[in-house]
Amino acid sequence: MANLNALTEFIKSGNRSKATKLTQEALDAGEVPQGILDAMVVGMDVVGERFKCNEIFVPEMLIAARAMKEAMAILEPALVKTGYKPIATAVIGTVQGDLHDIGKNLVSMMWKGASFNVVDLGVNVPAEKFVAAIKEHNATLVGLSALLTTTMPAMQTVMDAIRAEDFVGVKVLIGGAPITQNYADQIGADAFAADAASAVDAARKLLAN
Amino acid sequence: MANLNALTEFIKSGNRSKATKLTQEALDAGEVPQGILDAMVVGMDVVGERFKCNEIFVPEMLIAARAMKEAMAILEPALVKTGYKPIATAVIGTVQGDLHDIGKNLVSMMWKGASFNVVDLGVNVPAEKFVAAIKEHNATLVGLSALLTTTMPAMQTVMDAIRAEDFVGVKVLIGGAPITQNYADQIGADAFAADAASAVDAARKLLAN
Amino acid sequence: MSTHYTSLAIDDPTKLVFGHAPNPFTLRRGMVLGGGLVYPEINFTLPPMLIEAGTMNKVCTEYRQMITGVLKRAAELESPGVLVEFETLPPMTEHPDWGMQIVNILLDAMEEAHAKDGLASALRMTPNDNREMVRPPQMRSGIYWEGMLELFDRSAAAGAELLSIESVGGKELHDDALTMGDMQGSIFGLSVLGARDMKFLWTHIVEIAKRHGVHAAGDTACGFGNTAMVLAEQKMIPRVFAAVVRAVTAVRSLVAYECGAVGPGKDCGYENPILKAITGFPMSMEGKCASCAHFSPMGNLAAACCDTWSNESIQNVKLLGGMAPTMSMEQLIYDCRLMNVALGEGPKEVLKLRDWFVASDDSLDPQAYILRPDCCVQLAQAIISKDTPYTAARHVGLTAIDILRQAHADKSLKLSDRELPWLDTMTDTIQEMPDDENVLAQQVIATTEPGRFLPAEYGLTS
Amino acid sequence: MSTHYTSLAIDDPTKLVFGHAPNPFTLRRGMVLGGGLVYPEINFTLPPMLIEAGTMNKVCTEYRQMITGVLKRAAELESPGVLVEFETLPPMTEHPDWGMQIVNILLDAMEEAHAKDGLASALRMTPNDNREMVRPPQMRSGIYWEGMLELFDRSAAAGAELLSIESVGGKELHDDALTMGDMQGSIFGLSVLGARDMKFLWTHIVEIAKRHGVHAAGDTACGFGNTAMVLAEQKMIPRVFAAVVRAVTAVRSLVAYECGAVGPGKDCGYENPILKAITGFPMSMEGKCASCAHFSPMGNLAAACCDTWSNESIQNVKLLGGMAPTMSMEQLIYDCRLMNVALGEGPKEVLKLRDWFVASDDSLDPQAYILRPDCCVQLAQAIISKDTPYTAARHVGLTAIDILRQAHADKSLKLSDRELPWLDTMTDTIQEMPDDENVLAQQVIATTEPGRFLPAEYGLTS
Ligand SMILES: [Zn+2]
Ligand SMILES: [Zn+2]
Ligand SMILES: [Zn+2]
Repeated sequence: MANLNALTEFIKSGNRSKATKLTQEALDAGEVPQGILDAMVVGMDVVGERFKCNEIFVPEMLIAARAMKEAMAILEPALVKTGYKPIATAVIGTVQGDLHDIGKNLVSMMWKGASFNVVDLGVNVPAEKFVAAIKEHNATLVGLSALLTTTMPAMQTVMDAIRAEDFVGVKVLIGGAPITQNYADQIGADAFAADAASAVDAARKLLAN
Repeated sequence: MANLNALTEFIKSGNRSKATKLTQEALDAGEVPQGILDAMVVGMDVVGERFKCNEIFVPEMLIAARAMKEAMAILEPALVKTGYKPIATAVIGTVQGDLHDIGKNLVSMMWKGASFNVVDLGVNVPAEKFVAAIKEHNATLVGLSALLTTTMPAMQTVMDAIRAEDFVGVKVLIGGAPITQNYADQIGADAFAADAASAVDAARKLLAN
Repeated sequence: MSTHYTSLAIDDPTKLVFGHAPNPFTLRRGMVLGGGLVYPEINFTLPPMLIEAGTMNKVCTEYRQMITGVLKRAAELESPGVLVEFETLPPMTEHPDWGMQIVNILLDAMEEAHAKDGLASALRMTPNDNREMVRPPQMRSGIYWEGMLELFDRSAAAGAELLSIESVGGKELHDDALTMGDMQGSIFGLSVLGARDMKFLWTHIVEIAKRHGVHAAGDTACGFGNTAMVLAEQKMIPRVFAAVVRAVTAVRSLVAYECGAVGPGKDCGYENPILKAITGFPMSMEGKCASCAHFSPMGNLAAACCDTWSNESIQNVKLLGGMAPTMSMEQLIYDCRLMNVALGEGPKEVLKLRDWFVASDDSLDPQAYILRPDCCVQLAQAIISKDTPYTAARHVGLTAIDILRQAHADKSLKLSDRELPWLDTMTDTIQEMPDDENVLAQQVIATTEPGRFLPAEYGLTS
Repeated sequence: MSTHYTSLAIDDPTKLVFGHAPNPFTLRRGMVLGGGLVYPEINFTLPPMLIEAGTMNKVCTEYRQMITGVLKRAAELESPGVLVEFETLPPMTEHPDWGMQIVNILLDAMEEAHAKDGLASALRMTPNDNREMVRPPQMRSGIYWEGMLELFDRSAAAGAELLSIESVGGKELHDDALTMGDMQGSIFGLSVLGARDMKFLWTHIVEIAKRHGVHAAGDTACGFGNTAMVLAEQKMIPRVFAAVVRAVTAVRSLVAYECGAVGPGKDCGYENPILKAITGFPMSMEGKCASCAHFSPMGNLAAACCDTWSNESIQNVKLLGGMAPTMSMEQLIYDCRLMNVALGEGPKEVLKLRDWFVASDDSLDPQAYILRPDCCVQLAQAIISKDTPYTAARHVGLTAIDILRQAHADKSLKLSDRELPWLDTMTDTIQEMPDDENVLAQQVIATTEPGRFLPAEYGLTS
């Protein structure tokens, strides 16, 4: 078990080479893949907490996420063999007419750190593309971002397109500078995240329901 | 005809005693009551224009309105005999929960100056009272005022109560600091006046439709 | 047990400055009002929404969001302290339980910000004056009176350190006086009805404050002087008329201090510098940062003598950068920083910045002009030279008119042609008023339609 | 035909002040930018709403209401002039006809306010940079490029006197550099990609301006420096990182002036004081009045060297006192009045107020500190001492780090413990970068996933 604690530490410090090495060693030693994954997720959770408490900055968090991503690449084949499925598949994008990515990218990265499977559609994404991606990837979580007040209405369009399908259990979370809880209520989105950091908790809460 | 021009002038200058005296003289001389009324209205229109052009202040306008009101008291019996009806009867009030009168009082006064028959219900007026007054006075124009953002929703309540009745041709004009054209559209009011001065034109426009 | 001021706490205009008051005092978390620093005073309110039992959860969420946002920003910008004003909306005074729910939300957040970030703050509690909810207003008893007093009492017990109100006694006649340009009506509303009501009301507020060891802060003639200012900005009434009304409002607002209030006078009392000269208590002021609530012709000049600097009130709506109250908080903090830099450099520098604030606005509008520190001392002197609010009101009104006439003559103030005749009209009106306020009162009672106001509620017999 | 600056227009920090620029110029209605007065610069935008053919009537109504409201208030407050900025939203650049509809509404209202109230004003036209609408961005041709140029051309012909843009060349890599805390990526995005793009773009803008006899004003590294500032305010990235990015942005924004722009640099370019020291052109700045659009740690300090004073952008929403853009207008005018009072009293007084603005903010945040006038001159010197944007960027970055390190050492700047290690990290990174930008470019091209950016669009071969 000792090496899994170390794996947690390497994820926390963002040490890619040691994290990947240790993941391979753990697999070779016959550790249960889910146990290895849990050790990584604990590390990312600590990193997320530290960020929330203003102890570290985004770059430190991204470095940890990058270490986790590389270690996951090693772990994944073994995980999949055990029948493992990611907690959720999320589709994320900035709505049509809008060009802003930073917020969306941060959420995308943090969701990956929380071991969601994330499909990032980029910016200026039309409603049809969201719907198609939900179908294609069996997504249960959708993240919509808009930074312009003039593209907020495009969120409504996406919501309408999603609700027009017979998706079961698809939850939509929206965010971006001009967005409010009121607006989320108004267009029928399931949740609103005030910033990237709170998007993980918000998503987990949604998926738990 | 000369004395009617003078009447217009006395209304403009707010000379109560001369305006009332001249009205009586015109009646005694057999002038058509409608003609006398028109002379007064022309005076008030000029006063309204001057106000709009920032040539005079509200007090000067109110003094003219007071002169007109007193002259009207003399003219009215004769007018009524000719079958005259005021252009419109208006019901006006500040909505429930709200205490502000100044704006409402100014509109009320200006509508009187435009020779509308105005029923002022005061402040903190519940929806039922508006509906009852419209029925009682056969009003075709309703003015709603609110200064608090927390009493704006009471306008919606009044609108709903009015629309629930089968009134024909009742037009509703709303105003007050927090009110916008968008809000008027949203609650189904017929018009919005940004200030007391524009409430006359707005009302005339509504009634002309 | 009321004081009658017969001398000025500040008779030298160069001593009437921001950040320093002759009678400063300290709040529980260490902020010293009038003691050498200007603090931001933030006020915020709901966006358009209903307040009723069923919406109180939403109401509380809004207030929680607002207070958290503004305190967070204040801590980030390292404000030396924040005064938070909670000005209730009518249903919150009518139902003190609702008001108290919000009071506790605010106090909890302030406590948390103090514990977590070391941010000092204090709460000014301002129940709105519901007594005019019935017409004619019932001033001294009834459910509105009782709800208001209960809210004062409970919020002081809960931890609100400053008690204030925008009292409305006399407003039921004053509104019409404003739109009619009736200076006699204005003086009657302010110095006869208003002053009598304030004496009754503030005796009660001071008693509540004493009971809880908190401070009776001060009142404002908002519904009078600021209504006049807004009407003047809308070109409805002459600016000189609004300026003279402002001078007269000082007589009315002074009554709170005569009853035992200690400041800071409420933010929207633009008459406060006059009261600072008389009483020496710290004063709150608002100017350019209050343009979210109303425009004014003295956005900088209003800062000349402030001890806290306020935004008046802003709704919780979203702007591009975040919620509007947080925007206001940031603006106030930067304005205060500038004043505090000057305060840190000494009296000469304070005077320089103060004079720049004054020079920014004084020549362009009579309402700004009469609030120059030198004019404030002159007006304060006029007020204390008389024995009663009514005589003081007439005297300060005439003094204000003289100041404006002189300023126009020596070209230090620009007055438009259509304003000028009003100076003479107002002088005539004030001079022709009866010397005895009871004579005036009987005249007013006789000529006012019954049901407009209740003389007995002002201790007047008809 | 581009200039390369090798000396400073202002090398004495006491000459780097608000209201005066060594190279002022006069607009058509007589406003002199940098000639002794600070003018308000107002920018406003739509509330949440769609922009499409079917809503253009509503869009026009909003703009008509906004421009009428702000000009009315400016006239009432007797502003000596107003700069109006129209920053388009993407559909208005994509459909130049829509953009022009609004341009004409603005110009008509400005003409009317001039005729009726004698209010001087001028329009700054800022088409948003749509080129990143496709990914990877196509920088030098295509519908977005053409729409943007058409809008510049037609608005200049219609009467817009100042042409600006927030250009985005290099942003497609810079965003990630910011979130990764990657100083090499930031310098590459700004001084290799950004500077190359600006040279291409501004050569075109200057040509358009010349053709219509109007002024190419300036650019801003908004999407770079202000993104960094906002991320730092949200505690996402270190403040010292954002401060160094800001210093480097000056290298990029300078390119506009090298191509023939004459100022005023765009409001949100907090790097503008550095550029004023280099070029001597007037600059627009924004600070506390821009908190409607974003918070900042330099609400007062940003005013130190401004020639116009801006609110960045505010939406047309209703607040208690009126529409939000009118609120901004009033606030800006009062801030300008204060500066203009000091300007009226002479250089010593200007310097005093400027130093107060600086002292208000400089010790609390590294982003504020490096924009002290003395630091700006030092950074400007670092920039002009090098021959290419890339070498200047590295040098100014190191200079900024040195300034911060020194300020922290002598306790004139407070840096938190978790910020400090970043100074060394950044130094190491910059020192280890290749001396030849082409070597770096090839490295970046080799290690960046294809499709993130198009080297050829920046004149780079891969
Ligand atoms: Zn008030
Ligand atoms: Zn910008
Ligand atoms: Zn901008």
